[in-house]
Formats: sequence, C-alpha cells, structure tokens
Amino acid sequence: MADVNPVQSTNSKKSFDLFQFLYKYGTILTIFILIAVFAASNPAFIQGNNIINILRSISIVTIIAIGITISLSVNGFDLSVGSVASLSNAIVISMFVWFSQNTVIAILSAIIASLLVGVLNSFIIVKIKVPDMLLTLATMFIIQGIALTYTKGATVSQNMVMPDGTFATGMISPVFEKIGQVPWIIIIMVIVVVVVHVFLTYTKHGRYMYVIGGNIEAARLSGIPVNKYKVVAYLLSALFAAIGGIVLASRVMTAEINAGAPYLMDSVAAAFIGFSVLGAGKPNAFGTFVGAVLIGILQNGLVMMSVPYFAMDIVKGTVLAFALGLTYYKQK
Amino acid sequence: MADVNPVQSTNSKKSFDLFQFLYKYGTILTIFILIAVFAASNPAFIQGNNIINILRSISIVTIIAIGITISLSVNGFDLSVGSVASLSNAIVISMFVWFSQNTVIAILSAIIASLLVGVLNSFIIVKIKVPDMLLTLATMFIIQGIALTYTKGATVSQNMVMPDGTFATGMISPVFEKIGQVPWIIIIMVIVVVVVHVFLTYTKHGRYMYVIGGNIEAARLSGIPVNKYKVVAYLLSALFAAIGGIVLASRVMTAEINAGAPYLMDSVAAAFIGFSVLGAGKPNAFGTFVGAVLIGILQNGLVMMSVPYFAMDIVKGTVLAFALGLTYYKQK
Amino acid sequence: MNHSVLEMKKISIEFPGVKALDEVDFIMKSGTTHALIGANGAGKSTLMKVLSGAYTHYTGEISVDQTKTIIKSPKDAQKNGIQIVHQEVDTALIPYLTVGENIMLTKTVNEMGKRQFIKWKKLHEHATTILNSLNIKVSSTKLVSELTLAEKQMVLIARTVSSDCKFLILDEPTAPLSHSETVELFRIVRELKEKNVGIIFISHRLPEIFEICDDITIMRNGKLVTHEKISETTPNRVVESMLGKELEEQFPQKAIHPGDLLFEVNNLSDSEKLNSVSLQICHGEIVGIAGLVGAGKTELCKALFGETKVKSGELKLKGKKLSISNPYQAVKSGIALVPEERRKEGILVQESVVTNLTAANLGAFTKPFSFLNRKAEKQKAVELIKSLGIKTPSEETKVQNLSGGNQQKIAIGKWLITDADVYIFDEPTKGVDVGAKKDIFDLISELASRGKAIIYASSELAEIIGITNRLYVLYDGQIAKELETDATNEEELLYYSTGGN
Amino acid sequence: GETAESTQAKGNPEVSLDNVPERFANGEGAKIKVIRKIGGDDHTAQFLAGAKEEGEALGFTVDVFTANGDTAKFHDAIAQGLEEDYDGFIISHGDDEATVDAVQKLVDAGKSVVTFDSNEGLAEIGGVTLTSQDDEALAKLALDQLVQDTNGEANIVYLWVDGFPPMVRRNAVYQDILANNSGIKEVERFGVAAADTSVQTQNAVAAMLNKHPKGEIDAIFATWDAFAIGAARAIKEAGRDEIKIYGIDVSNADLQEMQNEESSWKYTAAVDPKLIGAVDMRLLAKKLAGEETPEAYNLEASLISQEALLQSSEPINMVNLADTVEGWGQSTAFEEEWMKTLKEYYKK
Ligand SMILES: Nc1ncnc2c1ncn2[C@@H]1O[C@H](COP(=O)(O)OP(=O)(O)OP(=O)(O)O)[C@@H](O)[C@H]1O
Ligand SMILES: Nc1ncnc2c1ncn2[C@@H]1O[C@H](COP(=O)(O)OP(=O)(O)OP(=O)(O)O)[C@@H](O)[C@H]1O
Ligand SMILES: [Mg+2]
Ligand SMILES: [Mg+2]
Repeated sequence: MADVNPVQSTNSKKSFDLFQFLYKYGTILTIFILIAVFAASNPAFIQGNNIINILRSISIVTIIAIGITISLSVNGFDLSVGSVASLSNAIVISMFVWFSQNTVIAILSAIIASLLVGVLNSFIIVKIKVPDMLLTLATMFIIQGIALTYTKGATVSQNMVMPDGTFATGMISPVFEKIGQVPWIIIIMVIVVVVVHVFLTYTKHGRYMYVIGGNIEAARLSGIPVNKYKVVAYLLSALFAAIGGIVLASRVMTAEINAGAPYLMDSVAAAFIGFSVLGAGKPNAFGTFVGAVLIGILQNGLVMMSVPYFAMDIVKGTVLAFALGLTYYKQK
Repeated sequence: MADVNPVQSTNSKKSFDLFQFLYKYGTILTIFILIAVFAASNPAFIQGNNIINILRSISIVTIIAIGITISLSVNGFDLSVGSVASLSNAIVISMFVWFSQNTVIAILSAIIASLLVGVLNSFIIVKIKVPDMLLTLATMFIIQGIALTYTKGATVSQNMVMPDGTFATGMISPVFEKIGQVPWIIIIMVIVVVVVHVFLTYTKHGRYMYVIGGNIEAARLSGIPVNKYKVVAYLLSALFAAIGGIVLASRVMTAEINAGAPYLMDSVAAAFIGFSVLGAGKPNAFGTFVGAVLIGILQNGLVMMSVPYFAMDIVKGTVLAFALGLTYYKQK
Repeated sequence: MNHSVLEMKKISIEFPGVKALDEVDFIMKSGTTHALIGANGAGKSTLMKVLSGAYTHYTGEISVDQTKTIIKSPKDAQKNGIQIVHQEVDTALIPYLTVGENIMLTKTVNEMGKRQFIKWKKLHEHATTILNSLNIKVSSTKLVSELTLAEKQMVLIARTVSSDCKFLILDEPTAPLSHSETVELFRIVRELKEKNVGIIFISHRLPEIFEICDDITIMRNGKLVTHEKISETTPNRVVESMLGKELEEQFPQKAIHPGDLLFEVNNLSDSEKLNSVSLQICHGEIVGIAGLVGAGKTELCKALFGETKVKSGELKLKGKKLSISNPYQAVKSGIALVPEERRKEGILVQESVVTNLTAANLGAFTKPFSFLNRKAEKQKAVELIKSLGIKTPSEETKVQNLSGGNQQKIAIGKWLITDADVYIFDEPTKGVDVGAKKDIFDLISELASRGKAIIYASSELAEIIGITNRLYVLYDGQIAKELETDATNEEELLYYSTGGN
Repeated sequence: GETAESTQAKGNPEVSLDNVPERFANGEGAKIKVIRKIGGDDHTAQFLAGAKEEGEALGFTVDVFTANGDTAKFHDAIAQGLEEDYDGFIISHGDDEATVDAVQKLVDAGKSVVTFDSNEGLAEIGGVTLTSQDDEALAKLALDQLVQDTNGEANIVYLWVDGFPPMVRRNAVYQDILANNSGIKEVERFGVAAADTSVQTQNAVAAMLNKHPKGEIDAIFATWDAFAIGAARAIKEAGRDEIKIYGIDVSNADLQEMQNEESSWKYTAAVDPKLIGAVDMRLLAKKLAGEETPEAYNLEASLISQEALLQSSEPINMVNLADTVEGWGQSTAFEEEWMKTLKEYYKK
C-alpha cells in the first residue's frame, strides 16, 4: 500500500500540470494555432497591414469589453453598454452635424450623457437592489429607445435632411476623424487596456472591486464602501461604452440607429474568454484584450479564407467552444 | 424564551408587509395598472379579440422562455435557445418544402435536431465543465451558422427556387398550418406552461432541479445524480426552443434567416421577471408566463396608443424597470 | 445487539501543496459515540469527507463489517448507511427551499422509488414530526434562507436523523449551538446510540466529548496519534496528544487597570430586537456580552458596526458622538468587527490568504496614487500567518482550501492590522482548537494592553469568564445585568441569561 | 490562388476567345469581392447569389461577405480586401460617409469598384459606378396604384422605418403623394428594422386592426416586403380582408403569400435583386476590361399584381415570375457579346 502513494501523487501531478497549463494558456495557445493555420493558408495574414487591420477591427469591441470587465469585477453585469455606445455615437455626431459644436464639446456631451446612464444604473442597482443583469436589461431598452428618439429613428450624417426639410450644415471636425483612424484608434485601445489593467491589478481601488466581487458581505464588513465602488464600476462601464461609441462614430462618421448594439455579444464573449487567460480566474483587462484578439483573428482569418459568410458563425462558435474547452477541461 | 419570538415576529411583520406584498405582487400589480391605463385610453384593448391577439403574440416567447426557465432552475443559463428555434424553424419548413415529408416527420426531425444541440450543450457543460453561459454563447453562434448554412442564407418557402434552378415542389400540410393559429397556438402555450409548472413544482424531478440550482454541492452530497439532471435540463430547454421554432414556422409558414434570434431577449426578460412573481424567489413556469404577459401587454398596448416605435423601447424598458423596482425595493 | 464495525485503513489524500491525510487508520462500532479530535487543520473534516464519499482521489481501504467496500460518492456512503452533517452547514442546505424540503431531501432522493409526484402536505407533516421529535421550533414551511445559523444546523441534523443510518458523522455540530440546544442535541445523540447508530463526533469542546463519547481518536498533522477509550484518558492527556505538547494556562493574565472611558453606547434600539441597550467600555478593557443563542448578541455587534439599521440611541467614542450608518463609516471611526458567520461574512473564499488579511486595511499598503505595495502586503501577511499559527501551504493559497479553524483565524487576523479603537468579536473561537484559542485570547489581551476597547460576544460562558474584565448579560435584546467578571460565576450568568432576575 | 487556376482549367478549348477583351483573352479570370453591409434577409441572399452566379459564369472567382448591419465590420472587410489580391469590388449598402474614404482607397490602389445603394458622395470618385434600385419609381408604382384603386379617398396605415437611405427616398415620394391627394389619410404608422420585423409587424398590425374596426382602414402601404408579409398575415388572422396591401420588394416567400387567394397583398413594386447582383457584376467586368461604364445606373422597377399571379396555371416563384411580369429578371443591360463568349467558354 505504501508504494501506491508516491506513484499516484506523481501521476496526478504530471497530468495536473498539463491541465493547469491548458487552463492558463489555452486561449493563447488557440490564438497561436489560429495564426499558424491562417498564415499557412495565406501569408498575407501575418503582414503588418493585416495585423493593423485586426487591431483596428477589435479596438471598439475591446474598449466596450473593458467596461464590461469592470462591471464584472464587482460581480455585476452591464448589459446596457451596447445601447450606451449607440447613444454616445448619436450624440457626438449630432453635436457636430446639428449643432456645429467643436470636438471637445461633442465628446464631452457624449460622455456626460453616458455617465448619466451609469448613474441611473448604479442608483437603481445600489439603492433599489434590483439585480444588475435584470436592471441593465431594462436600461438597455430604455437607452436604445432614447437614442432612437433623439435621432428620430434616422441616420445622422453630414448634410442630412432635417425634419423641417432644411439641410444640416454642421461639419465633423477633421481632428475628430483622426480618432477612428490608425494609429490613433489602436493607441486609444492600448491605453484603455493598460490603464484598466494597472487600475484593477495594482491599485487599492481595483483590489477593492475584486474583493466586492468575491464576497460582497465580507467586503462590506471589512469596511469597504461597497456601494461607492459599485457606483464607480457602473460609471466606468458606461464611460468605456461611451468611448467605444465615440471611436465608432469617428470610424463611420455617421450615427446609424442601434449602431452599438452588435458590440454587446462580442464584448461579452471577449470579457468571458478573458477570465481564464493566464489562469486569472476572474475578469481582467489583459485577458479581455486577449479574448478580443481571439475573436478578431478569427473574424479576419475567416474572411481571408473566404469562408462563406453563413458558415463563419459555425467556425467562430466552434473555435470559441474549443478555447473554452481547452480552458476548462480539467479534473473536477 | 418562548414568548420572545411572537413579539419579534409581529414587530417585523408590520413594516415588512407592504414590501412583502410588493415583492410578491409587484409584477401582477404592474400588469393590472397597465391594463387599466390601456383600457381607459382605448376600450378595444380589453375586448376578447385583442386579448386573443396578446396571447397569440406572447405564445412563442412564452414557450421559449419556459425552456430558459428550466435551464435556470438548475442554475444554468441557455443562451442558445434563439438559434435552436431558428434551426427548428428551418428544418420543419424544409422538410415540407424540400423533401415533401408529412407533418409528423417534419416535426420530429426538427425536435431531434434540437435535442442533438441539447446533448452537445449538456455534454460540454457537464463533462468539460465549461460555464454554461459561455458555452451556450458559443453554441449560439454555431447553431446560427448551421441553420444559415442549411438554408444557404435564404428564406425557405413553398415553390422556392433551388440552387440547381429547379423548384421546390413540397407543400406545407394544412394540418401543420393549424398549429400557429388560434386557438391551437394558445392551447399549446397553456399546455406547456401547465405541464412545466406541474413538473417543476410537484414531481421529484422538478424538485431535484431546484435543489441543484440552489446548492449543487448539497445536491451532489445528498445523492442526486446532478449531471443527469443538468443534461435533462438542457435537453428540455432545447426541446422547448424547438417547439417555439415549430410554432413560429407554422405561424409564418416560411423559414426566415435567424428567425428565432430575436426571441432570446424577450424570453430572458420574461423568465427573469418571473422570478419574483408570487414571491417564488426562483425561476418558475407560472412566473415566466406572467412575465411574458407583461411584455405582451406592453407591446400591444403601446401600438394601440400609437406610440412611435422608437419611443416604444423607452416605455417598455421603463415599465420593466418599474416592475423590477416594485419587486426588489425592500429593506435589506 | 448486533454491532456493525466500520474500519478505515491507511487512508491518505493529497491536495496541491498539502498532504492532508497520511495513512490514517480509524475504527469504530455502531452503537457507540466516537470522538474525533485534533487541532485545526489536523485533517478531521477531510477524513470524514473521505468516509462520506466527497473525495475520490484518496488511497487506502474502507470496510464495513469486515467486507471491503468502495466509497467514491455520497451515494456509496449512504448505501453503507453512512450519513454526514458537514461543518459548513451552508454547503448542505438549499436556501430558497423550505425547511421541510431540506429535511426531507435525502428521503425524496432515495426513497421515492417509482413515485413521481411529491405530496406536499405529507412532506411537511413528516418534516414537522421530525422537528417535533427533536424539539426544534422552526416551521416546516419557512425558507431556509431566513434561518439563523443555529437553526440551519438543527435542520441539517433533522435531515440526517430522518433517514436510516448506521453511522452518523457530526462535524463540529455544537459550534453554533447554545447550551440548551447542545443538551437537546445530546439527547438526540443518545437516542440514536440506543438505536444502534454509531456516531462520529468532531468537536473542539473537550468537556462535551467527555460527556457524550465512548471512544476517542486523536489526529495531528494529518496523522493518527492515538485511539483509546474515553474512560481511560483525561482531558489533559488528550490535549497533549493533540497539540504534541502540554497546554499552558488558556487565558492570559487580565489587565488590572482599565483606563478612561473610550466607547459609550446609549439606549440603542433597532426595529427588530435590540431594546435600549447601553454599554460603557474603557481603554484597555475587555467587556463580555453573554447570552444564549438568539439573545441578540450578533444583532448588537452588527448594530454597533452600522451593518443593521438603528432606530434610536447614540454611540460615543472618546466623548464624540458618532454617526454610523454603514460599516465603512464604522471602520473610519475606528470600530472593527470580527463577524460570526465567517464563510459568509468574514472571508473571501476565492481569494488568497494575503488578499484576505489585508482587505480591511488596504490603505496601509499603498504607495502614492493608491498603488499597492505588494511586497509590504506579503511581508505583513507572512508575519500574521506566523503569529496566528495559520496552517496554510503558502500565503498565496486560496482561503477556500484552508480548514474551518484556519479560516476563522484569517477572519480575525485581518483586523489586527487595522488601527481601530474598538474591537468587536462575535464568537471568535467558534470552531477553533484549544491551541489556537489560546493564540486568539493572547491576541485579544494584547490588543487590550495597547489600550483598545474590546467587546467580546459569546455564548461560551467559560470563555467570557476567562477573558473579560466586566460583562453584560443580554436577554431578549435587552441588557439584563451588568457584572464584574471576578465577582460572578457560570451559574449566575446562566441564571441571568435565561431571564432570571 | 488555387481557385483561380481550377476555374481556368475548366475552360472549354473549343470556344475561341478572340473577340474577348485582352484582360480576359488568355483565359485568366479575375478575383472579385462582394461586400454588403446589411444581411439576414432574402434580398441579400438573392443579390449575392446573382453576383456570384454571374461572376462565376464569366470565369471569375467571387467571394462574398455580409456584415449583417455592423458598419465597422463592413469597413474591416473592405480594409482587409484591400490587402488581398482582389481585382474588383462590389460594395452594397455602404450608406455611411466613411464608405467614401474606403472606396477612395480602393480606387487609389487601382481596384475597380461598383456600388449599390450606397452613399451619394461616392459619385465624386472617378471611375466608380453607383447603381441603385429606383426607389422613387418603386414607391410611385405602388402608391399610384393605391390612389387609382381608391379613387384618392382612403384611410391608410403606413409601414415605414427611418434610418436607411432607400427608406428615406421612398418616404419622400410618399409625402409627395399625401400632399397631392388630400383624400389619402394616414391613420396609423409603424415600423421596426429587426431580425423579426415581419413577426413584430404582424403583432403590431393585429393591435391596430383591433383599434380600428371594419371600415376605418382601407389600405396599407408597406415600404418593405417584411412589413407587407407581416401585415398580410395579421389581416388573414383577423379576417379583415377588406383591407388591401400595397408593398415594395419581393421574394419567393412574398410571392407565395400573394398567390394565396385570400391574401390582402394586392400589389408589390420590385426590382429583381438577383438581377441587380448580376448587372453590378457585368459593370465590374466591363471596368476590368477597360471599357466605358456610366457613372450611375438605376435598375428598372416593375409592379407585380396578385391578379396576374393568380392567372398563371402553375405556382410562381422568383424565376418563372418573368413569364408573368414582363421584363422581370431579364435585363440585358451591359451584357456585351464578349461576355456571352466568356460564358460559353466557361460553361460546364
Ligand atoms: N480541497 C482542499 N484543497 C486543498 N487543501 C485542502 C482541501 N481540503 C482540506 N485541505 C487542507 O487539508 C488540511 C486538513 O483540513 P481539514 O479541513 O480536514 O482540517 P480539520 O481537522 O477539519 O480542521 P478544523 O478543526 O479547523 O476544521 C488543511 O491543511 C487544509 O488546508
Ligand atoms: N437572517 C435572519 N432572519 C430571520 N431572523 C433572524 C436572522 N438572523 C437573526 N434572526 C433572529 O434574530 C434574533 C437574534 O439573533 P442573533 O443572531 O442576534 O442572536 P445571538 O445572540 O447573536 O445568537 P448567536 O449565539 O446565534 O450568535 C434571533 O431570534 C434570530 O431568530
Ligand atoms: Mg474541520
Ligand atoms: Mg450570534
């Protein structure tokens, strides 16, 4: 019997290591495998220009997903980010086009409006104690409706026809246009990721957020001002959604209805995939970025391989499932 | 000691009652308020015909939401229901149109395909232990892609042109058409709600599911075959999504691309609103039905009041938030 | 009577970083009560989890009546007639279901056979019968989420009793129970013993063990130390084999001269239970709050800490009126609370030991701009782990993986690095072994010697008498009596606690 | 790449390529990317199928992509296409301003571009052909019929959604007609653009029918077939067949609905989406061949009536619709002789 022990334990150690490795590096591994496969089938894939394309394509998703990551860190979940991005997009463009404002005022208006949404969300969640996923589902509809009403359901663009038959005369500032272009769009994304990563990992406030996310009762009884941090989390989540909407606005130079909505799903996916990156086991900014990269690479590579568009979802879903499987397949 | 308790309980009862009442009846109260408001502004709202309209309009949402309720009962969350409904819709129509099958075979094929999705979901969730929300997010993409690939991204309808230039000759059976019509569509919904309500509340299997949802460790330790029930939950969730898709198919008699996808959000909302109905505090079939009724009444009443469609989301969201607020506003 | 014999042979189990059990043998007969004792983290709970089928990756052999049996799942254990009430009660209850359903859980799982429908009326009747037979005054239709810890514990015991079992494991069942409830429990244990059930009884309270048990198995550091008849040993010998050394005097020397008045509570009432409570505590004074379970000790502690809403009354610290409406303000004002339900309220199970220890005073470990000084954090944590004797593989281990007692030490430890004026301890020694208890007492007394005011709430009358300078007896949310500790004894305390005047 | 070679190998050596423009004369095809912003509807499926079929018939390699309404993804795809070795692009529904820049970049890189229903600013880029469905004509066809049938006296429901250029153009015609026919009164309006537009419309129209009893609504003008089909189903469910539907756009499913004798959907004005794809592809082929192309081209609209459909002895779908509606799906616009030769050459 005595000799059983060591064998078993080395055994379990060896297999354990592999799983531990996959858990930590599963997502990153998947990314490398994908890069290898895509590059093998088309060398253009790893050319600088295409890498820039990929980074550009994920920047809006990443920025919004970072907001979701923050709400997740306090164990919240902000479903309203997509609609906040739409709202911010609509406001920033309309400020230029309808009201001929300058870049600073346009951006500030969009951010302030979005922060108001954050205040609303956090107030109801913190004070009335409505579960956040439910509440932000409701605010998602509300904000979507507000954005639609604001634009009267029309696309806002330069020279658009106004309801009274005149033309909008405002122009979008060329400075603003830069935001959505390389390199700025990528720089903004990188700054957001780095700042939030540092904030969550290296500052007291970030730590408090994780503590709240881990056990809100214990956090409260440790004297952490739980509600204050929850409010901050929802404000930040709205802020990053707003930034995402602004970058989107600069990229497309118009405000289409519900333009931000499609970002919700991808952002949620990125943030969740990010959980396991490097074995963090909790929402984290760097992981979210890796999640977004995974999604971006897939999207780009599949287009490059001319996968029929309707089959793209299959591949995307399968790789996502595969990355998740790699990450979570472990004993017990 | 013995006399302490009653004093304490009367004390707490007084202040508690109103909140307790709102918690239990908040949603139902909201529904009655809405009915009163809508009926006051237009008596046609409470006419039999319109009530049938409302019931008809919520039946698909309810059926799918019941599936979500079951997955919630084991503390899971099935995001793939919308795409399963699309798939089932596509299969049932294509069985008629492309393959000239009879109603029974068409329905069975749709259900079997959907159950396969359920098997896939539950296998990966149970065996590989990928968190369900993440996994079903991935399967949502996959199934959506499969449904699209199956129909080649086109609407399936009678007499459609096939890729080889010939015409589809199959006809949709008139019997099948009945499913999506009053009274059958309403009867099906009622049966689904009642059966699942009885299942969850009065059978041991339903109770096991709640036990698993409430405390999976405790469930495992008391000898409940946890994995088996999780599998069952995801199968049932897929089954009801399939039924939802079939009813939808019969209602619209075509298979549009991603036809089931929009049902996800409303169904989730219905299931969550249902949590608090009658103070259940957990996912439950009757509550889900009430949640769907709330959404359906809103939708119908707003059209009747000629609210512009872009403002509809605002009202819908606000009432949802209000119902949630009523339900959750209580002293901690 | 026909006694069954349960035997575990050479049981070993390993977790990442710890060998929790190392070739442990255990043997007992049904119809007896068998104590299993050892310091925190000795492996008691782990051994019992193996026996009840919670782990599959152990080595060794289990046999019942000389026939080898394989226990790899709870179902296997139940088939062999082995039932367990876990130390962490919340892990075994379903909060949003009723008491009745929770009690009847095992029965509905294992004894319904082909029947598919649940008869609600019958279920609640049955549950009520069981509750009545155990003298537990909880309604069968109440939701478990509304119960107190003690009530949850009773519900769990009721559940196990409801199903037939040959061996019943009680992992620290008395920790959350009051004296009278403990008496009640012992009555049940004796009844079960009469019915030829073998009871494995884990506890850190030696007197209980000597009162109720027939045999004793002592563990230390994952190893078996000895196995003997209770009648053939003494508490001192037990403690010695448990700790590997002799136990010195448990309670530290009391400070004789408390200083000036530091903390004052005047006519505090809340809307639920507390009724006009007034207290005064001086610098360097340890003040006890004695009372039975349900007397309102926890409520008082929480009210002082701003966790529950106060209806009327005032708090004064150093003569200055405090306005505290949440724990954040309490901590800012210099009040610290070590809560009773540590798993729920005291620790972050998913986080590391370091994060837990520094959570309450993270401000002390920051560089400019709120950046964390991780090195300082780690240093302090290592220091605390040492001084509190926390048994953990490393300071980065998740607290989830520590034994119950060590979790409690962490819940206390995190407050030691804050610089509060008033420390409130709510049952701090619950589930803590005698050795560690001494560590905790020493810490408390050291805090007092640094001039802090200490509130020590406990239903362990002996402890209150051992450590406090002065005490208040709480009865039904009111102060029934204020007493000088040196001038009283357990009998008097019990008298006032039960409403005597 | 590989695909191009395999296409080439399929060439029929018996067909002489002498009269074919130099660009294609040695059997070398072209690589084309079709990028469409909106997706998930039948119009998209048919448009893409038309472009792909026509392109492949000409021996081209055709890749298609739809962004399902996600503007940024749409631009990602264009930017990515630029990095690859495509010769020409068909850009559909790039109605946002940024499309102008994106197409400018394509043109600067020497790519040929044809657009469909896209931003009007594209007209300023030399060498790009803007094609569109003639939305004015579509709306006018349907509305004129409505006015004629009701003698200019009708209470109508308007199903329309703002925010999309074609919708804006259709609305302009509608407002015109309202202004010129005081007898036409709008009593209700509704419109959403979602994945389940037809079902939502169905529910909404059902509610309207309850609000307005028999006699209060004479007709419905649906600016999109998803609206029309939803309205038609609602009317059938409510048994209110006195109401007539005038729609825009057509798909096979729509034809099935219209062929139902009880259906209220009387007329629909449409352009064959498959034909649009095909014509766009031909325009692109001409560009690649170095031939003259117009700067803009409007595809002609036809009015399909239920009456005509019901007269046919066999069920009608998008292909045999040509037998019923004159000129349907059969435009020979830009179909040069050399294209026929090429098609012959690559015929399987
Ligand atoms: N799941 C686990 N993962 C890692 N380590 C574990 C795990 N469970 C227990 N341990 C370790 O095994 C040892 C024994 O723990 P156990 O809970 O059995 O102690 P105990 O004797 O019950 O102590 P206490 O009296 O404090 O409850 C401890 O060092 C603990 O940290
Ligand atoms: N979560 C709860 N829900 C309902 N009643 C509660 C709850 N917590 C406490 N109570 C009630 O409040 C009263 C006071 O409980 P409290 O926990 O303050 O007593 P205690 O003196 O601290 O006892 P213990 O020894 O258990 O700590 C008890 O009667 C209890 O039933
Ligand atoms: Mg233990
Ligand atoms: Mg207490």
